[in-house]
Amino acid sequence: MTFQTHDARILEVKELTSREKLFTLRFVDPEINRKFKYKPGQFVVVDIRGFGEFPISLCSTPTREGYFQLCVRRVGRMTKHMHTLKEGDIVGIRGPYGNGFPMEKMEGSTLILVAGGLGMAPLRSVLWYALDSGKYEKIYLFYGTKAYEDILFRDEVIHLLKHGEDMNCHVKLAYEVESPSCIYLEKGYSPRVCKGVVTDLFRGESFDVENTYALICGPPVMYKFVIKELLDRKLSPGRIYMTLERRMRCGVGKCGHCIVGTSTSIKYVCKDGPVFTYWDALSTRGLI
Amino acid sequence: MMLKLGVFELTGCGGCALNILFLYEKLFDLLEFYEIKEFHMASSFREHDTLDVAIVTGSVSTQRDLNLLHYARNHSNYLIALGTCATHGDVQASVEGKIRDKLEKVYGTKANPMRALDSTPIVQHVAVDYALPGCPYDKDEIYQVLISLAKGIEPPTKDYPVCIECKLNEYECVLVKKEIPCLGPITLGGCNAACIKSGVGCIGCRGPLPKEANPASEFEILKELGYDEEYIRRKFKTFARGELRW
Amino acid sequence: MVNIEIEAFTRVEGNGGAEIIIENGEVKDVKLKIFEGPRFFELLTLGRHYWDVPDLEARICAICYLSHSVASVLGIERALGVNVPEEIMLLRELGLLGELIESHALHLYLLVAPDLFGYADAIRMASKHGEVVKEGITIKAFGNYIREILGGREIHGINIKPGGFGRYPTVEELERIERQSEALLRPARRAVNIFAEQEPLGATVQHYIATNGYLYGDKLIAEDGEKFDYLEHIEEKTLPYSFAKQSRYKGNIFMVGALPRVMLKHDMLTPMAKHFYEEHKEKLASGYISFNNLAQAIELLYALEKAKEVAKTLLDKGIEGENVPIEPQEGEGIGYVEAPRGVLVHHYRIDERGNIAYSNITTPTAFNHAIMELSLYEEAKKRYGSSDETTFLQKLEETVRAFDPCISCSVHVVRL
Amino acid sequence: MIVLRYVKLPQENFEEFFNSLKRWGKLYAPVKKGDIYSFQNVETLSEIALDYTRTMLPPKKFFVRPKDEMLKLKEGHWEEANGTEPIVLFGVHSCDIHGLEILDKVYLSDPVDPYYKKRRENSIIIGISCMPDEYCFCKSLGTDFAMHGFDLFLHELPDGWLVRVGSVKGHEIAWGSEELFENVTEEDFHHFREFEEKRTNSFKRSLNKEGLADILDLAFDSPVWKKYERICLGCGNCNMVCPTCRCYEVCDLWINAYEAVRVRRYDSCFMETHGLVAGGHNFRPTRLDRFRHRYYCKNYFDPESGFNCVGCGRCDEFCPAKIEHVKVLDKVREGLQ
Ligand SMILES: Cc1cc2nc3c(=O)[nH]c(=O)nc-3n(C[C@H](O)[C@H](O)[C@H](O)COP(=O)(O)OP(=O)(O)OC[C@H]3O[C@@H](n4cnc5c(N)ncnc54)[C@H](O)[C@@H]3O)c2cc1C
Ligand code: SF4
Ligand code: SF4
Ligand code: SF4
Repeated sequence: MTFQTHDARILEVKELTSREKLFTLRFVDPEINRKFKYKPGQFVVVDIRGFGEFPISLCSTPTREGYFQLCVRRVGRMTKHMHTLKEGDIVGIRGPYGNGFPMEKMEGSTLILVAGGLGMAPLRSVLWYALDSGKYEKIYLFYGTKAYEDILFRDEVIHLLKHGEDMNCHVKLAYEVESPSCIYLEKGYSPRVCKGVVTDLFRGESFDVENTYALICGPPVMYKFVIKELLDRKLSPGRIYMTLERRMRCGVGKCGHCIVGTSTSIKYVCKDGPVFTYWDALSTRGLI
Repeated sequence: MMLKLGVFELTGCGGCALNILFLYEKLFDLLEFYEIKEFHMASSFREHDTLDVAIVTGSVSTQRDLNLLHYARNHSNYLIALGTCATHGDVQASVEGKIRDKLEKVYGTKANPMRALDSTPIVQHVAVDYALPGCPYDKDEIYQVLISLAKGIEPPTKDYPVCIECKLNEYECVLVKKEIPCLGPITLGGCNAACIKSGVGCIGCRGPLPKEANPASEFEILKELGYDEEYIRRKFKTFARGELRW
Repeated sequence: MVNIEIEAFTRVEGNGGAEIIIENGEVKDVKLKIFEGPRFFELLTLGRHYWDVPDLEARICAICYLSHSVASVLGIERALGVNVPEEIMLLRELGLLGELIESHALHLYLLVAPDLFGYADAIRMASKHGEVVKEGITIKAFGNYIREILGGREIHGINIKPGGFGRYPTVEELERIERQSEALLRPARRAVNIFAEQEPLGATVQHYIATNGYLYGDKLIAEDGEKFDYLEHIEEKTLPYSFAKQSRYKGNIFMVGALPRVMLKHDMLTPMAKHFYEEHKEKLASGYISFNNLAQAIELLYALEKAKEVAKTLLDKGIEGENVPIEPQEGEGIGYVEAPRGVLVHHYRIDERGNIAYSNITTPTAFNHAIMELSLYEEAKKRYGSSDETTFLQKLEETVRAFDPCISCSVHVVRL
Repeated sequence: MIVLRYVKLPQENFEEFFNSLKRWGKLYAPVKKGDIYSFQNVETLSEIALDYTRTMLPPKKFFVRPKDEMLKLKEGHWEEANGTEPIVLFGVHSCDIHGLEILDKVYLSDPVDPYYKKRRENSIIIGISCMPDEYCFCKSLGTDFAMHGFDLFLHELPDGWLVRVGSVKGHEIAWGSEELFENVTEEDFHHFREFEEKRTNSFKRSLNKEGLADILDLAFDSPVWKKYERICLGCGNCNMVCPTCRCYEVCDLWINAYEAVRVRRYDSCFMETHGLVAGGHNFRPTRLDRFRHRYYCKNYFDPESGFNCVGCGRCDEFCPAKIEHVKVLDKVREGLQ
């Protein structure tokens, strides 16, 4: 391994919201393209050469080959620059890194995907993987968003609202800011669309806790509430997976920024994670 | 396309403008991306034009400075406050007293025909897009900033105290080993620990480390070493007026 | 009648302009305006411990910070009755030589040369005369190298301390200085020839003042043979239109700087510099202030030759690197240094705890204020009506530039 | 022919042995610089401070450099920037050898850090015995004696050095200068043990590591942290000088209009941005969090390799606030009882 990055060409740039863009990329070297295998929940490091690197989750699914996708929110220096890039531009990519979700282990089970805001990005990878493979009992997507305009992959989410049930995919959406579009959606899909926060979406749902896994990704404040909801329903901590974010420079457990825990439990979010179970969180202080 | 650059000098020692010339061949590198539209220390050429990047050095110490500053702000898209005069006020801003009293002490009269003002940093008067302190700033820093802007990306910022660079260079710690008052622990890094390289303590020319400096503890440490309170207090405020409070 | 306003001089350090007062179709008067804001350095240092003062004084000016540091250190040492060994004085001299090289090269190549070649600045000039600009930059960079080694960094280093230095230069650094000063003599010689071609401008100087040693001293000297302290024969007055004050020597307008130095101290020049002095003696003696540039070019050679000599002496003797210990005590002292632009005076009184009780700084551009104004007047009078406006203004600017004025410095002429 | 794991280097051969090491690479050893020691390139034995206490920067500076160019950007592509040359580190103390082994765990674990690995492979480590000063507490952590991690280890004897051979390369070196060595005598062993005993009794500071990891974990909310938060400057000096601190920050720098370099440099977990992520959330928002974090990280107990601290005393010696590592831990422990 080196810290070299490989040329990847931007095939398409799609504006998802005013803050997020979806980049579809492919490695320039076909050999690298062929070798690039990843799991939902893993991430890559994007390299804007001469300016810096930043980690981004893969939001596409390995079941669809030949390209990969990154959903990038504009928050600072590098991501702002990323947003100025166009189709045909080249960026450097290294990875994939991290453990990813244990997709194989979960086969045959029900998956509850709980996404808040940008947390939709890595979970979209899981969602499409699960749908494509057809190896999962039932898929729930609970998605909490601020407003209609902030819904990531809006077309896809609405499409699944409409037709998901046919694919055993049960989509629910909670929004915080009222708008005509939301009310329109709510009218069409109530009670699956409602005003509130993501935990409200658990209302009225029951799962076979012996055969269910929950996968969570969202802003730091969200985890505690969602986990409480799941534990109340007696889901075992080992069946709760969450993907976490920390500052990281290397992505491979060297640069030390993502170290969490105390004297009894030190973990690197990049290589021991970013996907952790709730057991990990219980034994590693400061993980969530 | 070439970016239009202007360098404006308010009241100061001229070092921040001069330091740009000290980039030598790197200055010519920058000219691959920038046209200089205003830089009175270096050129008689001047074109009143909207600038992509304006660099303002010096502090606001006269009405003329203030007018020039507003001109620069109103005619530029991206304004860089360059040097401690511009970002924190530097030494002239730490002179206490009202302007007319100061004038009287020095010129013998309270009259103020040239409309001098109490020195203040430019950040106090206009919004700045980027602030780069240092008396003078490290010239490679402005080079990196201008290259970044030329290539369309926000310039990076520093977030660590002088101590970090001091150690990276493996300079002997003068505070610990020689009991010399050194403001390194509470001063924003970026100078490559120039003072400690000379075996003397950091005098704080880059201003306080934002947010996380612990001046109270530094104060106690220096007091412990036998420096009197007034001395330490003055040392703290030399470059950044009263910003180091606790 | 319309007065002519020069809004702001360019290619000079600091902010200043001029107003030419026209009456009945004639130049009646010229006002040199310094509108660089006042910075009150004397108030700043008051009550401060002497140890920290040179670092603050350096901030007066970036181009000649090292001269300020040395003048400050000399004033403080004299006030405290400290005598430093020859080695430390030699190292300080080396620093001052570096500053002379840096400052003169900057002024001659980057600020004045564009006038001679007809460009707005050195960058534009570089397209046709890249060689000259490059030589200038190389010499300037070398001067800065010396400043960095002796002073601590290129601008506002804090290595020059009462009693010695923070850090002493290494053998390798001194060797590099010795080697490189030799190598730069050739291009510097070419510079003399370029600046010898400049036309006479401004007033002719009648009175010169300098320090008794070439780059520093303990007294001032004048062309009338007087050896004196600055308070003895120099008076100042404030002006309503300027933050700088004006000075007179025994009631006369006088000049400090490169021209006065070579005129008063040519017997101290190094061989090659002396050779050129002899060659251009008459021109220099004519006293036109534009020949200050020629004098600077000769000094550039001097500084390179001398730097080599000093570096060699230090290398031969070996560096001890010992600072002189200082006990604070009451006292008063004056430091005289030849900054690149001329005589610089730092005057201090220190109390028994080592704090500054009084300080006064007089800078070369302040000393030159009156002669600059007079030169503008003479040049304007000569040109008004006969030159077109662009040339008129251009020549006035060139006149001011010949002084290599350092306006930031000039606003600190105070007596408390 | 000597094929023992122990050999003796008589004092009169010491200098020749030292000079012979230059054959194996550029020679670095501790020298005195002002009031600190530092590993520097040396030519002669007389430059070395054999009785040094500790260098300011530990030997990690040769493997993860303070400022380290990783890649060079040329025409839009990165090139590897790292040149490696063979080096000999002469005079490394036992605690630092342990420190390097802790770093190895990080940098040589999969995926291997290529720069670190190359430099490690190109280095020879020659240890030397030492006497503790008032800062040392390696004994209590068991890092006062190195069983591996060196090529040769020199132990002071009254009339020379007892040399332990710790690797194949160490054998090669000894072999190459065979004529300089003698067999170890019973008396030499006696002196060696005497020295070690004297050393063991010279420690002035010791760390009570009994249940330390658990105690710290329990003391998460201890008021002791708050007390130190007020004193700590958050300057990061303790991180910079620590042989096991390994955080680094990466930044790209332009060297001219079209060429850049990617540089990593030591970072410190005391920096405000260390735990900051997108959205402005900071996982260690206060100095208290950061102060505690460092103690947690240093005192993390890995059943395989022990603590992340080797007791070298650097953080104490170079903390401007004079915060003492052992004392902080003792106070935290006391606070819990
Ligand atoms: C495993 C992982 C997966 C991620 N996936 C995505 C994703 O799919 N989409 C997305 O938009 N973002 C994702 N991020 C966050 C993304 O890395 C940061 O937004 C990005 O690094 C910010 O860089 P910047 O230069 O634009 O911001 P800066 O200008 O450097 O700073 C802006 C903010 O971003 C924070 N930040 C800076 N560097 C990092 C970093 N390396 N990690 C986290 N925060 C940082 C800063 O502390 C600051 O609050 C992920 C982060 C991690 C660790
Ligand atoms: S000398 Fe000053 S800057 Fe350097 S480590 Fe010590 S306290 Fe920090
Ligand atoms: S060490 Fe301090 S005073 Fe010196 S240059 Fe750096 S910031 Fe300025
Ligand atoms: S060296 Fe001391 S003061 Fe500085 S961060 Fe470490 S513990 Fe705090």
